[in-house]
Amino acid sequence: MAVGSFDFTIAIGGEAGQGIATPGDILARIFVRRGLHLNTYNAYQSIIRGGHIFLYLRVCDEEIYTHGDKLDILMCLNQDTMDRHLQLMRPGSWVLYNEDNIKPGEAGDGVQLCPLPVTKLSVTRNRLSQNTMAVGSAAHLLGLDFQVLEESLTLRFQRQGQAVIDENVSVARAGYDHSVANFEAFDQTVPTGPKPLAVWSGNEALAMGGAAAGVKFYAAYPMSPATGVLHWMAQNARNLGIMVRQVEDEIGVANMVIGAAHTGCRAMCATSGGGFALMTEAVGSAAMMEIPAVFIDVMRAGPSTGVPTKTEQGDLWQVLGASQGDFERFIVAPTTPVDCFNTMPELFNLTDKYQCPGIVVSDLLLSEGRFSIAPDLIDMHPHIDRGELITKGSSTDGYMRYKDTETGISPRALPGLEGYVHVVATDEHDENSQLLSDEFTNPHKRRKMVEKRARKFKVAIEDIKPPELEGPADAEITLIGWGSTYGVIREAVEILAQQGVAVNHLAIKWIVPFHGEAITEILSKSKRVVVVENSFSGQFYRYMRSETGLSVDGHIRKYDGEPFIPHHIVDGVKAHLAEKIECFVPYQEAIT
Amino acid sequence: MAVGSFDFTIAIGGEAGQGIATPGDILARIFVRRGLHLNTYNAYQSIIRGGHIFLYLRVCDEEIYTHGDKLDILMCLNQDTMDRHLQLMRPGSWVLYNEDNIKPGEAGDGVQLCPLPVTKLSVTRNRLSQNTMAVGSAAHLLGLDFQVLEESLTLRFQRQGQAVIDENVSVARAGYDHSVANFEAFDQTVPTGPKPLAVWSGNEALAMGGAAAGVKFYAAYPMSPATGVLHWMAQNARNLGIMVRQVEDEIGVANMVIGAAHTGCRAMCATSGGGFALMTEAVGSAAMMEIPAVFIDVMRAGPSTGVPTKTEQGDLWQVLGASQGDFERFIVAPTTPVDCFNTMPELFNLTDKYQCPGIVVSDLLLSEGRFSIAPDLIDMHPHIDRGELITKGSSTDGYMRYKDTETGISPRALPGLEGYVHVVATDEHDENSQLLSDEFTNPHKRRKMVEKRARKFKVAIEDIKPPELEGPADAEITLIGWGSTYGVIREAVEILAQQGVAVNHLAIKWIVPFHGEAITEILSKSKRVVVVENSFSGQFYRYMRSETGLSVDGHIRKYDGEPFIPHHIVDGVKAHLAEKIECFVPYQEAIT
Amino acid sequence: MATTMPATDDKPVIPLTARDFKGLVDPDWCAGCGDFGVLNALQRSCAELGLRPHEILTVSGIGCSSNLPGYFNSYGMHTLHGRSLAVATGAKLGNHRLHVIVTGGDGDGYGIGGNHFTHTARRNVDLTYVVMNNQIYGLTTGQISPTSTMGMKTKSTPFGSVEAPLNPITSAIMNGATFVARGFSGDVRHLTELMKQAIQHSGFSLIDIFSPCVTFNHDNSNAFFKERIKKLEDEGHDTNDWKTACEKAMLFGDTIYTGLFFQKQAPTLGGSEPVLEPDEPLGLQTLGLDKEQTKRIIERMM
Amino acid sequence: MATTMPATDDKPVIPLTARDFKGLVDPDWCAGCGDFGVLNALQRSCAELGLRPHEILTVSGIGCSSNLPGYFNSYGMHTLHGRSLAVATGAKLGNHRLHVIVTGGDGDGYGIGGNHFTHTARRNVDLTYVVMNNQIYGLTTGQISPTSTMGMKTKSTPFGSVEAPLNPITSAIMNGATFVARGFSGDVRHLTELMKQAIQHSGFSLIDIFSPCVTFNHDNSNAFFKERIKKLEDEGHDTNDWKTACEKAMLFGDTIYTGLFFQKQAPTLGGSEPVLEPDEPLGLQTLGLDKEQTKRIIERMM
Ligand SMILES: Cc1ncc(C[n+]2csc(CCOP(=O)(O)OP(=O)(O)O)c2C)c(N)n1
Ligand SMILES: Cc1ncc(C[n+]2csc(CCOP(=O)(O)OP(=O)(O)O)c2C)c(N)n1
Ligand code: SF4
Ligand code: SF4
Ligand SMILES: [Mg+2]
Ligand SMILES: [Mg+2]
Repeated sequence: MAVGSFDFTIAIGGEAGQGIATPGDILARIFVRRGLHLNTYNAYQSIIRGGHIFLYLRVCDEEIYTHGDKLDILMCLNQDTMDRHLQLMRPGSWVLYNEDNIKPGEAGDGVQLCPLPVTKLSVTRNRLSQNTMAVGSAAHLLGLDFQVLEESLTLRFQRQGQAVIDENVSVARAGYDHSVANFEAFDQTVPTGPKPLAVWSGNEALAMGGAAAGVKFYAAYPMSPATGVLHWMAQNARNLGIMVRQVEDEIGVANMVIGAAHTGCRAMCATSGGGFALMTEAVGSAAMMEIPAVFIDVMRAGPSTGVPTKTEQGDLWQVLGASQGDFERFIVAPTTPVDCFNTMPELFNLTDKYQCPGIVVSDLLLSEGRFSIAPDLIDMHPHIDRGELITKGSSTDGYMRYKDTETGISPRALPGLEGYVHVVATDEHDENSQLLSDEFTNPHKRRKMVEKRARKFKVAIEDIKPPELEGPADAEITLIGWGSTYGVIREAVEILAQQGVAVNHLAIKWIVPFHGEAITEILSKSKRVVVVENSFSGQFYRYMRSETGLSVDGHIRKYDGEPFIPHHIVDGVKAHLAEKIECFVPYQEAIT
Repeated sequence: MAVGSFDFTIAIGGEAGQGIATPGDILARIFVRRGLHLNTYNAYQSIIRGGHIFLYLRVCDEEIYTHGDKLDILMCLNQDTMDRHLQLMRPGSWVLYNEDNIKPGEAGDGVQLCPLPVTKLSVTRNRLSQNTMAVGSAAHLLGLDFQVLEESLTLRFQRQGQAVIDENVSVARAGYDHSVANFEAFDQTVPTGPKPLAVWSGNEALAMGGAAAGVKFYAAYPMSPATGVLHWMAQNARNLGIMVRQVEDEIGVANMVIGAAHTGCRAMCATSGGGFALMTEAVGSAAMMEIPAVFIDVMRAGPSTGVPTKTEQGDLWQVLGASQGDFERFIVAPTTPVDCFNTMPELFNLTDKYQCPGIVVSDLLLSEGRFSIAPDLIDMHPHIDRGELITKGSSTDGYMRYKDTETGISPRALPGLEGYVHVVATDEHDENSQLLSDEFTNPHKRRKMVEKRARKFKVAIEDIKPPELEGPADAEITLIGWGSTYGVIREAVEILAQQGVAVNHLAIKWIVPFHGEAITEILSKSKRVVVVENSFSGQFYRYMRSETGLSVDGHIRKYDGEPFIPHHIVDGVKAHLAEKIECFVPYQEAIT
Repeated sequence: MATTMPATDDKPVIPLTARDFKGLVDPDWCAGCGDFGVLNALQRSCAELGLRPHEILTVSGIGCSSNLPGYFNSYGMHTLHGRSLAVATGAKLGNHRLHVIVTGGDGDGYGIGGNHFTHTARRNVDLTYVVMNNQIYGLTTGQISPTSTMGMKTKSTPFGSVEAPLNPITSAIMNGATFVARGFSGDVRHLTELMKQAIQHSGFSLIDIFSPCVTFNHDNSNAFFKERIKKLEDEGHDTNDWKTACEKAMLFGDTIYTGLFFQKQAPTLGGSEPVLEPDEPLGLQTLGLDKEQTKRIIERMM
Repeated sequence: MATTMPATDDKPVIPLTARDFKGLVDPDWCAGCGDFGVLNALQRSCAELGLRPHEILTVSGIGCSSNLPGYFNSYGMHTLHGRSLAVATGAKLGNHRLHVIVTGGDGDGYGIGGNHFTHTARRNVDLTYVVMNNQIYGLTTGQISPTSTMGMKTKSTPFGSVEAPLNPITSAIMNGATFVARGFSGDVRHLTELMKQAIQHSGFSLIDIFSPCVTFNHDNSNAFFKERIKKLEDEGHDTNDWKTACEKAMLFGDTIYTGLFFQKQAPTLGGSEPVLEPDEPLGLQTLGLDKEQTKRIIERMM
């Protein structure tokens, strides 16, 4: 990153059902169409009405990777929001609220309280007026032309007709004008980026990456925070010719995906931890039958039902331990939204080549966050390699589905082709897929088949890029993270650099196969190694140690449901530099 | 051990449906009633008829831990058995077969071929005569009085009536007499132990251990090799007042067990890897609701359906990774049949004390093997400690199910009691079991509850005995194994000692909590460490490294479905001593 | 600590009201959600039956509707999505003195929990199953459920569902349920009566309740049902007659029936198990075997 | 390697016989097992319908009966215990040109697989489900199954089962299956005819077959069925009438009916999905999006 010259965060808080999404959306669109980068995080609950929802919209003229550490505008839709967050506002910030029903608290120095007389100014009795009025005011505070907002409102309410547009525009106008007359605006002008950006979530990136990879079959059972993938797929099914099915449960989902994959479809599904628990048996069966298929686990805070709307990196060992026995499968944890997208075609090529399941590990932060993206970074026509796939009938005799080849990879024929009739089986089988138990359970045949399958993975690591160290070689501390913490560690490293603390960063994306040797080599040069994880028990650290034997010097961990923001890591690094501690757990301030 | 002065192995081979179990049983009973020790292993297939079944019965006047390395009598019930095993017979051994339909092969020096003219000698056309006749002959070869055999036959066929008894006795007599007249018997006499022993399988030991611990609810869905636990429970349900249920699937099983446990029953279930995969979500829920319950995974060769009748230690990571998120649970791998029994009350006391699930990891070798046991070693009245359980109603106010105590343990009241009404939940909750999501998902409450639960396990390790090194302190090699390999490593160590090779042995039983420090301390004194595992990928080794960072010098692994026998380990140790190799995989000779 | 038996409470019983069954927190359901009516009816029926909170165990899965135990004053278990009936069966067998009431949604019970539904019905486990059937997945913000009608547009079926819905009433009858009724959250009085009957019924009782989701299902609203619902009782329906019961349950057009469709007497699972005969619930028994039991076990092994 | 379409085979079709559907290995079933008759009937019916091995996909779970695909010459998937219908649904949608025949046992299909059974029926997936119902768990050496009769003594119920059995026929009808029949492995000719009809039926077809386990179920033997079975066809049963169908299916005493109980025409799941309209099966399509598709996606995001 390098925080840009314009770096601004708006937060909107209220309860579920107060319509926080709409003002958020309207503002987001304005910024990205202007070519600015966006990173949003929505702190919400597993309820449809009530509770406390807090949406962060961070906008910047350079690329950003987190929703940041500071708030510039706080839009309070209810008293609760005012009470919880006012104390966090720093000098130079604004607090917008409906003066009719919200009492401001004691604001800190330099915090501008901006009461809106909503009832007085409103042309309508619509209970959502306060939202629109606040948006109008925020537009002024940011120094935006009202016209820009008007365009955005028009687009947003297009489908609801002119009357709704007019109503919203006039309410927003009232807020804007009131703000002009009463509040002091931002002293910077909002810059414009080189070209308009698009918006997506990590889930949409995963879905689109799948579509680009050629997914023809998607099945799901709804589960937060993975449901976004289903919604995107369902919406685009007909356009893209993808069969999308909602199934009775996750067991059905996983097995249906395997059935479709066996007939040649690139097939996938997404769920969260509890649903993935139900899929594990099927994952093992795909490995044994040597059918490629992709399973996504979007982690949320556990254990069990846990905190359905909160983030965590707590499913790593579940994914590693999915299903009984030893078997081959890829496990990958994308690091950014673009990486979510790019991972999919890469993973499908690998699972096709090595004929085994692939598992993607994402989390709520990455999957449900909404981010700007430059459309030209989205390659909808990636390289597709289906490996040794037989797709044409033949009259050759002697086809053996599980032929014991040098690489362990056996040419795979799709059902329906003449000349390749065969059975696949979850029981151990011989090269010709005859069950070992059918005659006599031959230990030598058994050993041969285990080794055949395992051989596939002897070389798979070569198809995967080893992780690379980012930052100065002679850093005081090396931070290691995996998956979604990439962004926050990256930003923390830059902040620390600005503060004169040299830290570097090793981000791990591929879990299986694991580049243990490369990692050991890199870390052997580090002065001090600290692992950053969004879990209580340090699942990644323990896994890394299982594969490398490496011990480290300290940990930064968080398991309260809220994601890391950069200063948590910054504080952690400083704490580790100041004294020898084992584990730093940052205090979650924003919402008490 | 120390192989006793009498150490004799009889093997019976044939196909499924040829009635191998009966002669095996008759012989086994004779020996144990004589007070001799017994260890049997049955190599069979997942079919009801056909295939190749091979039953080993090893008898010894001292305690034994495996079915051993050698065969003394081979009873061939079909040609296949003759063809497969004759070459393995060593000098001083006997090969019994029905000369009417089995052709002997080329026997090695000192191997006595003992053809039985079954049709000629038989008073009956019963197709099972050859079995009984072979038993008669074997009795003579072992120098047993015919009367001993007659008693055993009488007992065995008691329920089928006098005619069946008479028929069997006369066929056996014919075999005995023929043997006396034609074959040279064993030059030792079969000794007699101090008092009669009983016979059980590992599954029966687990079931009985559960019953002794006070299990009141047992549910299951049949799955080999765990079904023996269900059969024992069903058989004894009414005698012991245990509710035994066969359920629609393993998900139902696990959840039903949790429901029963919540009402105060000690409750358990057993399955194999595929069934356990389906139970994992429930295991996590028990941890979150803080309900004690015991789940047994009897491992078989995987992945997936795998080799249902073969053994392996391949589910360790599945068990470690069972369910999403971080949570507290015990994981224990008993080492011997008696240990299976004793583990159950110990584990139930722990799960009651710490209010969390417990998982037992056994395997086919241990669970389905049949072993002698001295009845006085079975303590059916073990110490029972239910921890902080409230079982009497009260009118006290302010009960909180998840009270944040110093130990993390919150007193647990059973439903039905007046004064303690509460709800348990799989969603994250506060001390009073209110869902965090119900109001506002408070990160500080969340963190507090994670830490409360985790605190329980800060001290749990103290309740568990650390592993101890067996054998000479200055050994050339330390062998580490876990669970069921205890026996075979123990015997291998003794054989090596006899051969002048000093090896010691660290057997690990408790997986979670893990005595990492104690193990590190012990191994720090070892010259060379070799891990013995019945899995392809070295699941235990990788787990041990994850917990300790320890690397080792070599491995002995097996994954062909057949268990280790002592000389596999002996060969492995010698190979490791001879040259630096990473992993020794023994050749499975017996059945090619 | 040894297990001791709970004190059977001998205090004079003060009659309870529905308010006494109010839970610790207020429901977080959307204003207008049908589930309020269901909760209300359940509170009333328990009060009217003279039950006391500690005698009741509510068991739920996950979903908006499955949050009910948190809003109800009794022992409760808020378990996994789809698993309430399995947990409840275990709990009922573990303590057969408890009144076990299972509450949940259509997705929870007929979707992911479908297999337990079939088999719990077949086994005639003595519990009451209250399904808040809103024909949608509420908590996950609106996808089809197994009872969604053909053509219904949801987030997972933006072009309309192509699957025929499951009929919980006819399925339950054919799977062996012994008490099968349908209610409507908009008619709390009628629902209360059904619940009282269901709780008193010995065996597996199902009440499938139209409990509209005002936020995500705009097809099957309160108004939709109000104008269509007829009560079976008003027509003199014979609850022994499974054929007419199924026929009437299949109607989902201008007329939709509520009421008790079918009832029969049959042995319950617990009732058939001699292990439960010594009246002390299994979960409250003192642990430890006696000499005679031990002897029998060891003898078998010799 | 790019995905290419399979050559549609234009060679003259040589009529096949049942022998051509013999698999690589001989069944390892016990002598006398009912499953032999089922395999035999399936081989005959495929031959008589003029199907060719590569056009068929058999899908099974785990159990004695589920070993069938290994003994049958066609494409096959021997999947997980209880999951055959889910896998088969995926396979059918992935390549809707395949004739998908699912084979398995009563435990596999009605026990652990019960939820998929319910929902596959409801969705009317176009496949044929052949259940070898021996009222026992055979492969695990004899425990009760969901169709075991009350009182049956097995290894898991040494004192007799206390659970009412599930009736697959009435359940299937109520869950929405569009072809519901019952066969008997001892009458291969009759079974062959039923299978031919089932395979030709468009939609979900169930044939529940009494296929006695000679080793573990001594209650429901060949002789037991032989003396009780009557064929519906012989009585002029109306297959449109679900009520009589259920009524007759419930009989399990002196008379036990086999034959086609119920049939109706309804849109299949695949048939309702426009995505399958371009006749090329999804699994054989060339991968990669076109410009127009891409454009629409990106535009949505701006
Ligand atoms: C194993 C698993 N899968 C998915 C989910 C996500 N989930 C929570 S509630 C729910 C469905 C809710 O629908 P329903 O049961 O009808 O209840 P409603 O909210 O409509 O009352 C789902 C799919 C989960 N919690 N667990
Ligand atoms: C998840 C899982 N649970 C249990 C088993 C063990 N198992 C294999 S076959 C079977 C039941 C077989 O009964 P059925 O389906 O009726 O087939 P049959 O052998 O009677 O033909 C069971 C329980 C398994 N393979 N997987
Ligand atoms: S989303 Fe629907 S079901 Fe859930 S609380 Fe709101 S109205 Fe009720
Ligand atoms: S055990 Fe029963 S079902 Fe299995 S093959 Fe033998 S007879 Fe058939
Ligand atoms: Mg619902
Ligand atoms: Mg069966």
